[in-house]
Amino acid sequence: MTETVQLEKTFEPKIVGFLCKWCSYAGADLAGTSRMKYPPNLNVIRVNCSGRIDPSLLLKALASGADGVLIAGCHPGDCHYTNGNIKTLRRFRLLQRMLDQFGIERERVRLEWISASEGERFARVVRSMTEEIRSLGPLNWKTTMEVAA
Amino acid sequence: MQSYLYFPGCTLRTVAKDYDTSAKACARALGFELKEMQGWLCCGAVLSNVEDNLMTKAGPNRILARAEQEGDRLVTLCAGCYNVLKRTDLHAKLASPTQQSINTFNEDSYNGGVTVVHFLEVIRDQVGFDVIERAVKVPLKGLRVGAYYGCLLLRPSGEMKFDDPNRPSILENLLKRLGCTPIDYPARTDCCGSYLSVGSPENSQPMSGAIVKSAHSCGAKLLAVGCPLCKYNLESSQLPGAKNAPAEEFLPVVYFTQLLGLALGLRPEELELDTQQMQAIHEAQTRTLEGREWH
Amino acid sequence: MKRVGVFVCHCGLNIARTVNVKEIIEKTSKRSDIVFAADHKYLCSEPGQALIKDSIRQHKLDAIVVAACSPAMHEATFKTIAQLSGLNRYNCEIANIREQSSWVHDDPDKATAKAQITVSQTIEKVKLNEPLQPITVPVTRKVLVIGGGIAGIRAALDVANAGYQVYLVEKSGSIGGRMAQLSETFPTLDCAICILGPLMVEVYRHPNIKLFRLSKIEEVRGYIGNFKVKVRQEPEYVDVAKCNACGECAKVCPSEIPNEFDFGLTWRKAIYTPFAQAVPPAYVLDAKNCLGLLPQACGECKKACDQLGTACINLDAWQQTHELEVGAIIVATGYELYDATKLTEYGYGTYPDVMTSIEFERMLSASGPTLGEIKRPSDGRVPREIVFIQCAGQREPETALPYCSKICCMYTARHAMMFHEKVPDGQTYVFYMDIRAGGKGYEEFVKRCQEERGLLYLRGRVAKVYEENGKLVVKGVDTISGKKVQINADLVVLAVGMIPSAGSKELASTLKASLDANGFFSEAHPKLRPLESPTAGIYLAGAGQSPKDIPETVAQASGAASKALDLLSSPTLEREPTVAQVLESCSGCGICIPGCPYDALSLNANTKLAEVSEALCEGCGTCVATCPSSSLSLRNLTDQQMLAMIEAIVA
Amino acid sequence: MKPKIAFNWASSCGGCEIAIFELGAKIIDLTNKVDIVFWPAVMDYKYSDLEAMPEKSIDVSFFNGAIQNSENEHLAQVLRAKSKLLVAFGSCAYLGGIPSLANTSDRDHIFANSYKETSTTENPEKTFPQTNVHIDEGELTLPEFYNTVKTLDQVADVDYYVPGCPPVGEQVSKVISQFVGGELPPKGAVLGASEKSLCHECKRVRTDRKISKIVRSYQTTSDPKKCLLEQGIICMGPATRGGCGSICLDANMPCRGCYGPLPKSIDQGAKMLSALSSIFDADSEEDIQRLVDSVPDPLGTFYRFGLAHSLMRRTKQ
Repeated sequence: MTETVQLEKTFEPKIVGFLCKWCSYAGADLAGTSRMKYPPNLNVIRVNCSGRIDPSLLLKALASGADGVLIAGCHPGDCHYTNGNIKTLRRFRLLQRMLDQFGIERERVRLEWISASEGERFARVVRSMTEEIRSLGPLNWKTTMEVAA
Repeated sequence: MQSYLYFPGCTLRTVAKDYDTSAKACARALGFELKEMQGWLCCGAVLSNVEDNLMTKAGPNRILARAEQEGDRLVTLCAGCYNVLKRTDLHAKLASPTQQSINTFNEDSYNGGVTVVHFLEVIRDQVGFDVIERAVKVPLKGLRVGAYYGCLLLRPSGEMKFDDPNRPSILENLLKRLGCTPIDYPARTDCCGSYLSVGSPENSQPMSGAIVKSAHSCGAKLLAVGCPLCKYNLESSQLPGAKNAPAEEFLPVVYFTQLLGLALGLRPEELELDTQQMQAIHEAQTRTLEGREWH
Repeated sequence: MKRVGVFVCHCGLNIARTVNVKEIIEKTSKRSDIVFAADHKYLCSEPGQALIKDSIRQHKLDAIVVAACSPAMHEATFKTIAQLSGLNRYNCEIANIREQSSWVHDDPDKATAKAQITVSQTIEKVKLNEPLQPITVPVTRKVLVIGGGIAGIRAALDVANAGYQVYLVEKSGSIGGRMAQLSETFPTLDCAICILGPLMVEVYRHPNIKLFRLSKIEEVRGYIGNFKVKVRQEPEYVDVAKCNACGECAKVCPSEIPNEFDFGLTWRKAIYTPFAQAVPPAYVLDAKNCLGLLPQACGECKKACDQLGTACINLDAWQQTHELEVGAIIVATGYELYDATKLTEYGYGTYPDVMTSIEFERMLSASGPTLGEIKRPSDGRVPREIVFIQCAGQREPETALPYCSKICCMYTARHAMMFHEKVPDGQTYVFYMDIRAGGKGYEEFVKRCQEERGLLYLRGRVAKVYEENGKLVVKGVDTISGKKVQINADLVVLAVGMIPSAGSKELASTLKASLDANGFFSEAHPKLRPLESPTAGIYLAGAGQSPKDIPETVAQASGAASKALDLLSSPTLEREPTVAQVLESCSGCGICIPGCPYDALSLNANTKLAEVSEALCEGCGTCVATCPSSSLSLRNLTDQQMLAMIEAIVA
Repeated sequence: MKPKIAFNWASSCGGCEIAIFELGAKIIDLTNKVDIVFWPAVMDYKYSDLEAMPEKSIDVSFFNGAIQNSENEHLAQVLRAKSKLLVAFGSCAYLGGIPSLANTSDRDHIFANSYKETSTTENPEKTFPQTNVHIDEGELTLPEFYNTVKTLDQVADVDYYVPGCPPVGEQVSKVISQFVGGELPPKGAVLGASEKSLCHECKRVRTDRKISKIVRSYQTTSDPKKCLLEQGIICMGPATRGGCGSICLDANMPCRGCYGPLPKSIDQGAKMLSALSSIFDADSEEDIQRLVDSVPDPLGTFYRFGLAHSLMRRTKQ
């Protein structure tokens, strides 16, 4: 208990969010226009479709200092580009298996379906993700890589 | 023998002893026991009108915290306790800031490990009405019973999720299995007046009186309840001197557990049914059976 | 290196209240790669835009970042300003520090810090943007209208009258929709079908409108200006062209079922006409209730029809699929009513004399089940005491609908008035929460009903309704007198709410158009773009978008039509040039090809390397992520730009 | 005066040395053209001799093998100092190669495994390598074994890269002649390889770019004419530089990716993962998961030769 309190004071997770412009970014905007509050730990990169997210970019974020990554797209069946989100899903599931091998906790990297009307859901996702990562502590991949001796 | 953790509550220790006894007897007859939880205390139903809603939850949280040590399901009989405990549990599972302060206030904090259920739910979901029907030794043929729900079992429906708040059926379904003839009457979900009977009976008595009238006019010969306070109000509203007491003959009020017990072939004394009540029950049965009744 | 300028908007206090704009300007101007940074109270205002324009000229900027509201809001505005100031519009980028920062965070320091990152990541992106020219593509100058209610009818007529081809798709056997079921309309008490009928006929006769009844949208491909639509039409057992609606077929039909048009208050045959004024004026064979088509069980209708020589019935008809090409789509799918049986406190479904307002509406209608007479369904007696319950299952977030359907106050007043006309000695009670009579002549109308007709309006809700010796006991409260009221009524009418019509969800995902939390089609912007779906080329009309009355519906329908016409007015359309491009390292492995939903990728016959058709590419970038050799790139969202932005965030 | 050349091997199998002998007779006229001043695999040199050489006195050093211990790193730095040009020769020096799969583990586990757990090991005294040990004759030292294997350019400034495990013969001679009086591309270039993926030179036919099952090459007899991916065998070819002449595929073996990522690629393994999963013939969660689970050891498959060079470089200890 006290320990987590300690963490909350010291550690603010850095989360990179890739949001598809049609559903999830619009959902985030709705959260904004509805003045819903959520922690400021996530910074958003707006892409046309979650299908644009190359796993390399996600690894890049983690390797260069992010504590977590969120990919958010339209619900299956609602993709503005028919099925870009399904390709994202395929990649993500395989990536998850590989991230397990790298020893990265699943809570750090999430794929969420958030529609344009789900502002509340977006806020909720950011809240829970921030909390979960905060309790996991920093990822610090740079130091992980530097452990030579 | 299968046993369920059981929270009696204050009333079932005093005026509603018969509710407690009959329920335990039924349980035994049905092959399970109600194991009383350690160190239970007042559920705080009386506090539910208090302004400071934090305090109303501190007590019940303590109960749930203690229950948690003994099991994951807590059975209640009194509709009041059921309402308070179930809603307290729901609130706890929300893990809200209020809940945190309650947990810090209480010496032992509750972690939401308990499901609060009513005895009715146990016999419906755990035992099963079919089993009950097969276990019936003395079908209560011709007994025209008006099931009375009141508020606390059903409302707020969003939280209680016990039955349809406007058209409940669980009691009727049980009574049917016992051989009774459940009577549908409009007032069965109306409020009996609750604690008003303590401070201002002149306000509560007409309320419960109306319920009795409604049951009467629909042909009920007996009222079955699941709440000591309801029972008290329904009875006292019929006593001479009660404000506009119903003109009709006295309508006995019993606990559904007592009818269940009778049907299961238990003796009246095991169910704390007094001779007066038994008389009324027999009377009601025979009248309808001999067709002396209209309907 | 690019000369980049940054402009930060206060948005009045919307941004400035939580985000420290000055601090952002300070930090940003310190950057070696920033030539100029300035803030303004309202960048979107004329002086704000002037500031941007002048600064671009004065400081010879060749790229700008505008830190303001969501790009969904003003991206176009600022890109245009950039263009007018001599910049390529693709050298302007928006940093969203309002929806994504000032509005969602309380702590000014944290909000500012986050906004700062958003700004720098956008700077990193714009530095690597390349100037682009829009791609022009041809527009298919035809419109698809989905739904044949008053909204669809109005929209279809407007587009058709402007001289463009319209396809009108209706799922039932006739157009007309809900309005055709109404008796009168408020506040003028026009006979609904009398004003709707002529429009229905006009649609049917219009040379530019092709009507598909019994049809559904199966598939929609393509994009604004160039949609490819598949429409599935149920078997047309009755030849619309030949049928003269003589009704002989129905006479001999042995199968009788409740008539949905009258909500089961009357009966119809398995071959029937939806209602007297149905358009197209032809009978419909309802295969579900026909004694049997495969194998044929009865065939009486066909015999009768053939004997008359009309011979318009073909019992072996098959369903057909029509492939349409359109430039714009207007969604006018309308509404249904909330299932009143869910409102157990009112006993609908248990007591026959508790009915919904639309059922009552049918009863009022001269062509309705009782030919306009008001009778109790239970015993056919004329009710003396009638209770109307407004907001039935509405404005109840916990148990039923959270929203207000907007029209109930009005039609209930009308119903009460009509009842009073027909049963002058009757007594009317109306339970209401509050009267919402916003609209031309609406308030006056309600007042008139209340005062002249002596209707009893009780402000409060009904707790329960139950039957007691042949009467419906309505228990409620009058919050004005503060008294509990009990009314022994003969008839109870529930004003249940409007919900989106069945199939809206499937249609939405076929169209890739989003729905709101209540299942209505959501608009691109609640204030500024109420006629458009967020998906380009799809326009909204009527109660499918939100509950509304007839005048509003018609207005929105004409609005949606003019939006579509605006699109069709030019033979070509400019498309975003931010499409995929193939890099020289492509080896022609072909892995990207099957993934493209638009068939924009192919292997060149000679080089055997991948190539992108810019006219087809929608710029989703899925192929870029797929390409194993990093030989595909998305214009102005390249991997290099993504990396730069990531670095900016985690730095 | 003849240009001076050095060869060195660090953490490697020695295959790269053999690759040089693939020059065959050409080695003779190579020695006529250049002075080989350092080549431990072939002749006995002392590090002291090397350390004694003046700065930048060697024209080109070909360095093969990954950096897995302090000796590797020391040599890398010395050679860097002594040479005008330092070339990462072969997949290990360039990408980390097979040795860098050790980055999925760490020193303690590797030692435990090699000196204790393997069934063929007999080590009752539980002796483990020590960096220095006292014996009567004095002190014995061993290089320090690293937790994390690195590429050459992670410890020293590298001028050029030559991929391959090992680099194929004709590419080697091409590269060497490039250095001996040939034209040299800008610093940092990858030599002796194609700028396009292996698919470009692969002779197999591609029909349907879909994957409905995944098998390992020993589990099936694959059609030598059809693309292996389409037969469910994971081939790294699409995400790997060509230039090797697709020799593995001609031997009906899938590409393992030893020639490394393409010019614009951010991460070879992630790229292959993305391409592979993108063409999975599955849309439902269940079908997708089924295919995903059938991929054997993703990390080891996609980073067989490139873990040290990848974005993540290693797993979390």
